[in-house]
This record gives sequence, structure tokens and C-alpha cells, in this order.
Amino acid sequence: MSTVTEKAPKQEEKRPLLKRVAGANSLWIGLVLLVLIAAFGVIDPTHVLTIFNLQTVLIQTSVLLVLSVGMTFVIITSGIDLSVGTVLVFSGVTSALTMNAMSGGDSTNAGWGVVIVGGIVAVASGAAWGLLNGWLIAKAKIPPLIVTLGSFGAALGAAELLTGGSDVRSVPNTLAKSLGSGTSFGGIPNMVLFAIVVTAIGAWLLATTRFGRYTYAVGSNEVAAQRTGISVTRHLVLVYVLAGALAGLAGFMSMAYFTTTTLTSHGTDNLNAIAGTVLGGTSVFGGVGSVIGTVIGVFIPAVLNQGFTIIGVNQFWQPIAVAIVLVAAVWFDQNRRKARNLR
Amino acid sequence: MSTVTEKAPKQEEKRPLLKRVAGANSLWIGLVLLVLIAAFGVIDPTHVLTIFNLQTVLIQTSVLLVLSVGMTFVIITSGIDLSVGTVLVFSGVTSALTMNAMSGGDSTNAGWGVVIVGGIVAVASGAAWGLLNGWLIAKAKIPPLIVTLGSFGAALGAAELLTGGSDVRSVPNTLAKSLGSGTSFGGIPNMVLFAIVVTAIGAWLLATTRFGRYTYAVGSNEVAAQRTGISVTRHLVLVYVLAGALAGLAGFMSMAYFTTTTLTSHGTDNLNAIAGTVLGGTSVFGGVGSVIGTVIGVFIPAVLNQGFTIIGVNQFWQPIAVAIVLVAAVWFDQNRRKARNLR
Amino acid sequence: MSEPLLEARSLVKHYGSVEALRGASFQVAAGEVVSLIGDNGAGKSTFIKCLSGAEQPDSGEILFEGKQIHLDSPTAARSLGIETVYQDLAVAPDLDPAANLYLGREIKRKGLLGALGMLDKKEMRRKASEEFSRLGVTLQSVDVPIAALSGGQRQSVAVARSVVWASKVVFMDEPTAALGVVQRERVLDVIRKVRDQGIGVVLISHNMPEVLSVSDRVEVLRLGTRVARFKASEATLEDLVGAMTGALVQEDVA
Amino acid sequence: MSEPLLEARSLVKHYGSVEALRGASFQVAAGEVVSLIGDNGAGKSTFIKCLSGAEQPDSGEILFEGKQIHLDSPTAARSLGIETVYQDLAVAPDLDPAANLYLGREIKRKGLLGALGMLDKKEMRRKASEEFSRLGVTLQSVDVPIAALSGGQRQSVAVARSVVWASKVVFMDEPTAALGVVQRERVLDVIRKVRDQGIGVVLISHNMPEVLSVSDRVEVLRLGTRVARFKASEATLEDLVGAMTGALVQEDVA
Amino acid sequence: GGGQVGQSGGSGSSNADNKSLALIPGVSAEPFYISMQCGAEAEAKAKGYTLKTQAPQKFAPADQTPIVTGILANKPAAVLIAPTDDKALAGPMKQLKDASIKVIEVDTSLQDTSIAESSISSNNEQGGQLAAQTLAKLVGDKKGSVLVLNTTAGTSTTDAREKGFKEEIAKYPNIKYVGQQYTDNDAAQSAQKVTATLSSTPDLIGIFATNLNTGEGAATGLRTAGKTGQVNLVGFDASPKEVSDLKDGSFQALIAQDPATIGKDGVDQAIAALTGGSVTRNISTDLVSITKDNMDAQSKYFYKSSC
Ligand SMILES: Nc1ncnc2c1ncn2[C@@H]1O[C@H](COP(=O)(O)OP(=O)(O)OP(=O)(O)O)[C@@H](O)[C@H]1O
Ligand SMILES: Nc1ncnc2c1ncn2[C@@H]1O[C@H](COP(=O)(O)OP(=O)(O)OP(=O)(O)O)[C@@H](O)[C@H]1O
Ligand SMILES: [Mg+2]
Ligand SMILES: [Mg+2]
Repeated sequence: MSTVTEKAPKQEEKRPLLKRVAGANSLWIGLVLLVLIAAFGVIDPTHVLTIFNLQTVLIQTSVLLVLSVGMTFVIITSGIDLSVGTVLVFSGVTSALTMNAMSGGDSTNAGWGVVIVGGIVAVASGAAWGLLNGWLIAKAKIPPLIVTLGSFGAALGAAELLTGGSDVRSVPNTLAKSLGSGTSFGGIPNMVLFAIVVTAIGAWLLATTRFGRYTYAVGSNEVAAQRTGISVTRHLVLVYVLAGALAGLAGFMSMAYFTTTTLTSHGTDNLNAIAGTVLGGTSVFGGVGSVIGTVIGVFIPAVLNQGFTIIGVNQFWQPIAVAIVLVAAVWFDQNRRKARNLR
Repeated sequence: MSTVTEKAPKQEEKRPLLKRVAGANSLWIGLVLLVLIAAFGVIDPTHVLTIFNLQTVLIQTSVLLVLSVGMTFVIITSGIDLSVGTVLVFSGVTSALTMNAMSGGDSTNAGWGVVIVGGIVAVASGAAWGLLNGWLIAKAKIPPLIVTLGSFGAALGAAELLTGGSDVRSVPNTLAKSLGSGTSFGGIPNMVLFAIVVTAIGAWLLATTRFGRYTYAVGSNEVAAQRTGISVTRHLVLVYVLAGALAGLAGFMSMAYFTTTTLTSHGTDNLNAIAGTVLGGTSVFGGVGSVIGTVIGVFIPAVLNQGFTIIGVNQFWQPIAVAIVLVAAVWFDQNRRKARNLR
Repeated sequence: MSEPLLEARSLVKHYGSVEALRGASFQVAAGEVVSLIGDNGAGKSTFIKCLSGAEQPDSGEILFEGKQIHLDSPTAARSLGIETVYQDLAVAPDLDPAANLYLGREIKRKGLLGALGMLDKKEMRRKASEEFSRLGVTLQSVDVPIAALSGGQRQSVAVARSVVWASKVVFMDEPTAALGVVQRERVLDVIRKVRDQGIGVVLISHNMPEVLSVSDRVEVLRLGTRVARFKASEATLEDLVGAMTGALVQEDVA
Repeated sequence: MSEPLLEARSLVKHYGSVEALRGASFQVAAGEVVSLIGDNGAGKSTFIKCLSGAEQPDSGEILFEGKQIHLDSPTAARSLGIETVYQDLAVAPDLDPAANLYLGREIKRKGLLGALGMLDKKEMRRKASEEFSRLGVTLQSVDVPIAALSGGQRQSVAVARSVVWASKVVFMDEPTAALGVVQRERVLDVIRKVRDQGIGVVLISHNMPEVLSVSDRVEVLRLGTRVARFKASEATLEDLVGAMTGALVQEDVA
Repeated sequence: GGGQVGQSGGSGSSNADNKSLALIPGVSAEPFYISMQCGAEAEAKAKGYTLKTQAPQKFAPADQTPIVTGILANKPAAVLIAPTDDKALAGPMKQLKDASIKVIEVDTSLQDTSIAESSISSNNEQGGQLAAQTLAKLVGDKKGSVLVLNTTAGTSTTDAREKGFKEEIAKYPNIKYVGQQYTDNDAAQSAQKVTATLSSTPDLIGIFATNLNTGEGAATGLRTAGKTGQVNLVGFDASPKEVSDLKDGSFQALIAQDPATIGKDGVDQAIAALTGGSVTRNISTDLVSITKDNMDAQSKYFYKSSC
């Protein structure tokens, strides 16, 4: 009863890189995405694995991706933003109307100056809705679900008021040809480049900056964040402004792509963005999530839809198949993570 | 330094009834509802305050109310059910198809026996989706948002598969005449009676039974509930089954009311039910809520829509006005509660 | 030491790369108070979670009344008469103290309504008040949610719950940490009373005088293994601290 | 007692029908350790929350360096150099210990990236490790979220955070409640060191020997009012317990 | 460096023995498009072609565009499409054309007339006019108000129906048009708008519902209010449900298009374009007004819910 054995505590070692990568929330769900692409490729190699298909899937997803980057920040704060789709529409409308007004009623042949002003107006309109949302949520302490459900309706109503209920259909050709359908660097669509840049900035902001850290802190424990001197109100407002501004940008992109304001098209963008974000490993209870996860989460349904259309799955089966893959993907991801057994 | 003063701790007294009523989450939001009705009444007394209007608002809200009762249980467990609207459709479809099959293809003149079987099939179909949702959420631990977003799509897809994509149009006249448009007790619509009974049972179940208490416990602290020996998995499954069964019942009511399965009409029922529930004071973070609150929360938007249409508010302004009232109602409710200063 | 009521042999538990338990063993007999002590992070809470079914060990075996058992949930442990006060308080913050006391063991009404699941809230509240005053828990108001109670009040409710329901073993993970002087004495009294009823009590505490005053035996955990066992009557404060810090190791105990 | 650094006069705080504070007063001077003791539910945590800006009192006044101040947020208090360890630990469970230590006071990178808000995580982690070892906090792994730490480890992080940043007053609400023997001694040492730097320390604890060993003065709260004040060197354990339980009341202190 | 999307995509791969056609309706699960699909499938089969149908979940360009690009990957010889927006679909449909796929517009069409080989449609504005005339005939010279129930603001087809109705109804001095109500294509909302309008406008004598869902909702609203038959309800399209409602008196009239013929003509034009036959640029199909009295004679216009 007394030999002293030295068992030094293994203190403060860092987990090796490989383990940390395997532990990343997004690894396994990324694998699911690759498996899906491979599966479609095997079923119908000639039609699926084409550059053109890659291009179109990327383009069609780029608007949703921009929305989802903003949504990721919002959900990490344990909030939600149901208004992104209609704020997108509203921003497209204000932008299009401004461009028209600057060009004497029809902006079809307007130049770059007008287009740039249009872009600024779109982002500003989105940010304004974000400011309203954020203020009501952070300052007046109204649940995000109620606030953004309200602005979901109100933004569309406002857009319809501005246009009298029909789409604005004159969009500068410069815009449509450059951002909407142009490509750069030998075939990369400009829409996609735009989305990549936005996503990269979003990922950087979330992962490495103080803004990102506060986002996690607020979502993880709002009271704690408050007590350590973070201005939670200000930060929440900023996060919703960011989401709104990105929705505005998405509205501008959507308008460039469709060359019209597509009033009726965005009723379920909110759920799609939320689904992509959650699928990518962001927790609706806040504090946990990543932009790279969201990217993968957004692409899974997109790839499924495109793949099913190409291989000709019956249209009524498609939502069922998407549902099965969605659930299975998350289940697989959870299980892998549980197998790693970290928390 | 030593006189002993007796300051008996005021232990375990119960707050007086009046205080408890004033403290109830639903009091203030109920006041908001009354104020709204009064306001519309003042603006246009001849057209608003009619028995006919009362009847129609009640009828039009009864289906949503039944959905929202189930949603209340789900949200109190800190879950969410996005699938209620399409499960409603699916249940209507299976029920209608069963009734048709039992009547040799066209159930228009079928009797009570067929109708009752139809009702059972509807509830059972809804419960089956609820079972699937609940199992995936509680057992496979997939986030409710993902699971029910999946079944939101899948239930509609399945309904469309069953019908080949168009509504089932033959509904027994017995059903349409009795439940759909009949009245009892001197003018109370049967749809409304049905909804009242369901709501009352729901309120009783939540407020006074063990099932209700477990619902609060699971939502308040799932780990604690688990550790005190509550079978959280089983309870969660039951809650989603309840929500599904109520959606099935709502599908049956909807079919009786519209005399068709209204396949494409229920895309936003989920958000409406969630909004009503949250507006009524149920917290999306779980543990807090009441059925009576939900009743009030569901009626506020219903009264607004009816009122605005009657007094002729521009239709594009309507969603904006609804948004303002929604947000203002919750804000008022929060402030009153804060003024009471309890927690 | 008499025949052990509950025994753990060489439990191992990993959390990812963290080894919380590295082959820890433990015994408690009926009618004895065993204190489990150790440094912060030594693995005490993890150990207790494994023994009460809240976590599953990666390897090792657990014996109850001599038979090997598998505790796959807290319910399994509770049905054996094992109750636990967890360090991260396992209460439902939105429910009131009475509801928390009876959580999972609600009293139903008599007759049909009870068969339908309806609760007898008044009875539960009444009995809860009784239990609370027996244990000296003072609450300014019984119908507020637990979240509104002070730290010590919350802890008292958790302690009350475990001792009311236990029939074989009670685990208490730092039950007195947030308690005032008077409440602490009451809890120690309760521990003794429970022991005298023939129930085994396992106490985790960082308060050494308290440990020495209430325990029959002391087991020491360090870095996930048992490093020493003492009879409380024979141990000194220095022995305990030495064992916890690694200055003293008994060779044959792990 | 020298000129008080922070003083509270007749604070009242209601939570609904519960009166948590009924006119409580308090002083702490620079370079002194004052213990605030009292029964569970006496109002100690509420009092400290009012003095650190986390809650607003319904009435009463707070003076800092002789001037009346209004603490409408914890930020206001922090900017005066007042730091707090809350009883319900105010940490962000999803962030790692280093991130929690620097929360609200992040170190940015040098140059442009820093101006853009980019953090120097490596530097923060390095410095955090230093602080932790200085305070004797042992963690098996630094890059796991706080939620994965043991109760004592979590508390140590919270204590470390307050003493690293305080410049005038530190409030500590039961900082040692979950700590092991060694860690507890370290924290008491730290409290003394901080005091010697001229910072006022307010300690809440239910451990009377600890209170008597580390404090310069002791103030006793009962049912929301101050009922007694002692010089620690002159008080006995019996005095303290008597004051807390109401057996002993000093007439002139409220 | 700049380019345009699709340049690398499909360049001329169409060959003479590609006998596959594709149909992209405006929305899935609508009897109108199902009937069109039936007509097109029957014709394609008769001519030795295969026809695949892929429909979007919603009548919206954002839902339809991925289907167009998805179909594009399969390189059918020709595509029959009902563009859900007359501008937004121009880009994707241009890609079809650039890939040497023949494009035929059915039901709706693009502003840009250079893309499609042929456009076959019934004129929605004309349908609205026909609805106004039918409703006017039904009410006779009673004085009163009429209401239009539209779907979602910005839906081009139903907007055109409302436009035609509004212009035509102005010609009847005894009828006051109280304007349109949007229903978000939701039967429940439609019923609500009807009951609310009945409250505010007691002299309501007619309703024109611009599509199936609004019609069903309106019929329900009237039934709730006990006004079935007193308020004349004119629906659009002749889905089986609407036909049976017409029979039992819930509707007083229906404005039917001829989707089967649209589908059949679409296939014919596509084959003509592929085989170098003569292509007609614009074809307009019939619209008819069906009332209880003439419904047996007009039964060929009833839509199908499956082929
Ligand atoms: N869920 C978890 N995930 C990862 N690591 C964990 C988890 N729970 C505990 N650990 C680690 O396991 C070790 C033992 O933790 P445990 O909580 O059992 O300690 P303890 O002896 O109870 O300490 P204390 O006296 O501070 O409560 C610690 O290093 C802790 O960080
Ligand atoms: N948020 C709240 N809502 C309602 N009542 C509260 C709230 N916070 C505290 N109380 C009540 O105020 C009284 C004082 O609580 P406080 O937490 O200040 O006690 P304490 O002295 O810190 O006790 P302990 O030693 O147990 O931590 C208690 O009766 C408690 O129930
Ligand atoms: Mg512990
Ligand atoms: Mg306290």
C-alpha cells in the first residue's frame, strides 16, 4: 500500500489532423453526395456524367446556395429565417424597378452603370428586411419563427404592391448575358463563380473571424454570451442583416438568370434552404454548424432532382425518393459519427 | 447585536387564482383576439358581427385547428412536424379510395357503414405516417425537421401515386351532408362541433394526464426525462402518432367539407399550424405551451383574413397587415408577461 | 466488508480519444455508505453514469446481488431499486418541484379518470410538500418552474427525488455541493437514515471532512482507475489527499 | 474597513410574487476579500447578479468608487473592471475552453486579416494553456467543447476567465463548489493573489472553514436582507451559522 | 474570358432515327395536362414514336427549369413544353434549340417567338371573355356583383383569364365587377374569400373561378353559406371533379379547353418538324362553354384524370 506510480495526465494534446477531418461533421454527408453522383453515373453514364450536366446543376443550385449560406449563420444562432424566398423576390423587384426607372422605363438595353446600381439596390433591399427581422427578433424578443413568417408574407405582399401583381420582365441584356448565362475561365458559369465567392467568404467569416465565433457563442448559450460582454442584440441583428443581404443578392442572381422577377417561384425556397443547412450538419438548436456542410447539404437534393429527371423516374416517385435519400443520408451520417463515439 | 426576530419563510403558498389566470400564457394573446374582433366590428358593424360570419370563420378554421392541436404536442416536445398538410391529403385519398372500393367504384350514395370505415382509414393512414415520423425521429435520432420535410414530400407523392395525380372526386353524400355542411343544436356546424371535441380532448390530455406531463418533461429536458425512467423514445413516437392521427382526422374533415381530396391545396398548412401554435405561446424550444393558447393563436390569422376581406383591404396589403398584427400580438403578449415580471 | 450488493469490475469508457475510465472497479454493500473520491476529471461522474445505466461502459462487468447485469438504460437501473442524483442536475426546468419529484412515477386519480391517465396533482403536491419539509428543503413557492429556484433549492429537489424512491442503492454525485450549512447537515442525516434502512449509499464529494464523517468506506479514483480503498474510521485526511493526488498508491486495488 | 470600492444600498428585487432581495446592502473595498454567506435561497446569487449587471434591481442604489452608477448590462460592469463567476455557469458549451476563456475579448491576427476580424486561434490557445496551468486546471484535451468536460473542469474554466480579466472587483458565486481538494486550494491561492494586487474579491461559499480561512470580512444575507457583518479574524463558525439561520441578528446592519 | 452556358453542352446530336419525344407540362397532377399527355401519347404511339412526360411540382419556372435541363441531357428528338413563364424559360428552351432539339410550345408560349417551331394553345384571354359572356347569360338581367377568384399573383395563364373576363364583363351594365381575390391556389383560402365576400357584398350573383382549386373552394364556400345555385359559379377547365360538380349543381358553367387536341397537334407538329414536313407556326384550339343543359353534347371536352 504505497508504491508511487507516475501516471502523467495526457494534458492538452491536439487530436491529429486525420482524426479531426474524420470527425468533421461534413465528411460523411459529403461521402453520401459522392455515392449519389456515382450511382446516377453508373445507371446512366452517357447522360449523367457530362460537363453540361455539371454546369446546369451548379447553376441551378447557385441561388439556393447563396440563400443557404445566410441561413447557416441564422440557424447557428438557434434562429430561423422563413422569409428568405420572398425577400429574394422583393429585392429582385426593387432592383428591376430601379433599373427600369433609370433607363426610362425599359432597362433591356441598359449599361453596366445601371446594372451595378441594380445590384446595390437588391442587396440593400434584402438587408433592409434583414434589419427589420433582426430588430424584431433581437430587440423586441419576438420568436424568429413568428417574425420571419410575418415577413415571408409581407415581403411578397410588398413586392406585389410594387408591381401590381405581375412580374417585372425587362432586365438588362448586359446582366442576363454576363451574370445570368455567361461563363468564365473556360466554361465555369458566372452564376457559379459568384456563388463560390459568396460561399467562400461566408465560410471564412464563420470559421475564422470574431463575427463567426460570436455567432457560435450566441447560439450555444445566449445568456453566457451576454454575460461575457458580447452585445447579443447587435450581433443577432447583424446576422439577420447578413441573411437578408444574401437573399437580396440571390434575388439579383435569380433575376439575371430567369430575366424576370419570378414572383410565384419562391414559396418553398425557405424550406429548401433550411433543409440543405440542416442536412449539412447545422443544428437547429444552435451552436453547431459549418458552411462547407451546408454546401454539401444543398447539393444532395439538387443532384437527386436532376438525376431522377434524367434517368426518368416517375414524377410522383421523385419526392418519395428524395425523402428516402434525405433521411438515409442523415441517418448514415449520424451513425458514422456515433461510431466515432466522440460525444 | 442579538435580538432574535422571527421571519418565517413564506413556504409553499399557492398563488391566488386571479394571479394565476393573469399569469397564464394565453390570457393576453386572448385579449389581442378580442380587440381584433372588436376593431373589425367597429369598422364595419353591419357586415362583420353576424352569426353567418361567426359560423363561417369557425368552420373554415376547424380543419386547421385539429392540425394545430397535434402540432402543439409536437412542438412542446421541442420537435416540429412539417408533414401535417400532406399527411392530411394522403389520408383523405386513402379514405376516399377505400370508400369508393367498398361501394363498387363510386361512393357518392354510400351509407354510414362505408363512411365510418372511411373515417377509420383516414385516421389510421395519418397515424401510420406519424408512426414513421416518430420512429425515425425518436429511434433513428434524425432531426424532426429533416424527417418531416421528407414525409411532407413523400406523403403527397404517395397520394398522387395512388390517384394518378388528380383528385378523388366521389365522396359519400351522407358524409358531405352530415359532417361537411350539417349543423346541430340549432345552428352549430358539425365541423365545428367535431373540432371542439377534438380540441377539448387534446387540452385535457395535455393539461391533466400523465401523457401530457411526459410531453412537457421530454421537451423541457430530454436527458432528465430519460434518466427519471420515462421511455422517451416511446413517448416521442406516440406524440408523432397523435399528430399524424389528427392530421388524418383533419383530412377526413377536409374531404367532407370540400367533397374532394384537394391534393394541391395544403402546401402551407404546416406553416399555418406552426404559426398558430407559436402565436398561442408554445415555445419552439419545448417544455412550454397549451392547447387553449393554440386555439387563440389559430383564430387570430383566421379572423384577420376574414375581416380584411370583408372590409376590403387591398389584397396585397393583407399579408403585410397580417404580419404586422402577428408580430404586434406576440410583442404585446411578451411585454405584458414581462411586466408581470414572473421569470 | 459484507457481501457486495453492487459491484463493478474493470470498467473502461472512452469518449473519443479521451479515456474517462481505464479499468475501474468498485463495490458497495447493503447498509453501507461508500464515498467515491478523486480529483476533477478523475472519472467519478462517468463511473456513476455507467453504474446507473445513463452511459454504457465499453468493457468490464457489473454485478448486482452477485449476478451479472446489463444496464442499458436508467430505467433498467431504477427497476432494480437504484436511484441517482446526477451532478449535471437531471431535472425538467419547466416543471414545478412536485412534478419533478414524481416524474416517471406520477400518482393517478382513482377510478376511471385515473385509468385514462389523469393525474392527481393535488395529492402529489401535498406529498411533495411533506417530503420537502422532511428533508428541510425550503421553497418560497411550490408552483413555479424549477428554473426559477436557487441553485441549492434545485439540488435539494434532486436529492429528495432519489431518496424517496430508492430501495437498494442510491448514487449521489456531489449532492451537497451547492447546499447551505443547514441543508447539508440534513442531507447527511438523510444519508445516514437511508443507510440504516439497509440501502447502499454511494457518495461523491470533494468535501473531505464530510466524507470522513458520513462514510463507512472510501474508494479513491485517479485517472480512471481505483488507486486506493480505506475504512473511513482508519483513514486520515492526508491519506485521502495523498491517494487522490497520486502521492500514494495501493498496489492491489485496481 | 477602508473606503468602499463598490457599495450597494437597500437593493430590492422581486421575481413575480417572490421577494428575492428585501433591501440588501453591501460593501467591498479594494484589496479585500469579502465573503457573502447565507442559506439556500437567501438571495446571494440574485444580489450578485444585480451588482454585476446581469439583473436590474427594482430599487436601491449602487455606488462605484463613491459615484452612483447604473449597471444596465454585464458589459457595463465589465467595462468598469468588474468580473463575475456565475453559479449557473455562464460558458458556451459548444465552444472549447480556450474560446470560452477569450470570449468577448478575442485576440485578432496582426495586419489586414486581423482588421477584417480574423482571429489568432493559435495564440489564444497557447495563452489559454498558460493560464490554465497557472491556475492548475487539468484538461485531458483542449480542443473539445466545454460540454464534454467534467463538472469541476468546467468550473475551473469559468474561474480562470474571471480572474484573468478583472481589474477592480471579482464576484465569485460558489467557485469551489465542484472543485477537487487540490483545485480548491489553487483557487483560494488565486483569490489571495488577486486580493494582493488590490482587487476586491467577493466570494460566495457554503464552506465555512474556507470562508474563514480566505476572507477579510464576512457579510451574512438572510431572506433577502443583510443580517450580520463580521471581521473574519474575530468570527467563529458558530457566529456565522447562527446569523445564517436567524438565531443571531445584528440590529443595525440592514 | 467570357462564354455562354451550354456552348460545351449538346451540339447537334439529333439523328433521323431518334424517335423519342418529351413532354414538359406546366405542372404535375392536373387533369388539363394529363388529358394533354393522353392525347400526345396516343398520337405518338400511332406514329411510332415514344413520348416521356416530366412535370414540375409547381407551376413555376424555378421548378420547371431543372426539368428542361434534365431532359436536355437525354437528347430527345423533340420537346413539347408548356413554359411556365414567357421569359424565364427562354434561356433553357434556347439550349434545347441549340442542341438541335425541336421545340413545340403547348398551352403557353414564350415572348421570344424564334425558339419554338410551333405553338399550339387555346387563348386564355378569350377563355376569360367566354366566362364573362356565360356568366352574363346565366344571371340574365338581374343586377348584382361578380367576383373573380385568381390563383397566385403573377401566374400568367390565370392572369390572362382574369384580364379577358374583366374587359368583357364591363360590357354588361347590370353587372358590377368587384375585383379579383388571390387564393394562393388553395381551396381553403378560396372558400374563405367567398364567404367573406358574401358578408361584405350581399348582392353577389356570380363568381368566376380561374382554375380547379379556386373553383372547388368557391363551391365549398357557397355550400357553407347555403348559396349554392343562387350565386352562379363559372369554373375554368373541365376536370372530372368539376364535371360532376356541374352535374350536381355546384357549378353552373365551365369553360373548357381542348387539351387532348393540343397534345395531339403538338406531336403532329413535332413530327412534321423532324421529318421536314410542313409546320404551322401558330395553332389555336377551341374553347367551349359547358352548362348543365349542353353538357352531354360537349362531353368530348371533359378532361381525363388518367389515360
Ligand atoms: N461526454 C463526454 N465527452 C467527452 N469527454 C468527456 C465526456 N464526459 C466526460 N468526459 C471526460 O472524461 C473525464 C472524466 O470526466 P468525469 O465527469 O467523469 O469526471 P469527474 O471525476 O466526475 O470530475 P468532477 O469532480 O470535476 O465532476 C474528463 O476528462 C472529461 O473531460
Ligand atoms: N428567475 C427567477 N424567478 C423566480 N424566482 C427566482 C428567480 N431567481 C431566483 N428566484 C428566487 O429568489 C430567491 C433567491 O434566489 P437566489 O438564487 O438568489 O438564492 P441563493 O442565495 O443564491 O441560494 P443558493 O445558495 O441556493 O444558490 C429564491 O427563493 C429563488 O427561488
Ligand atoms: Mg463529476
Ligand atoms: Mg446561488
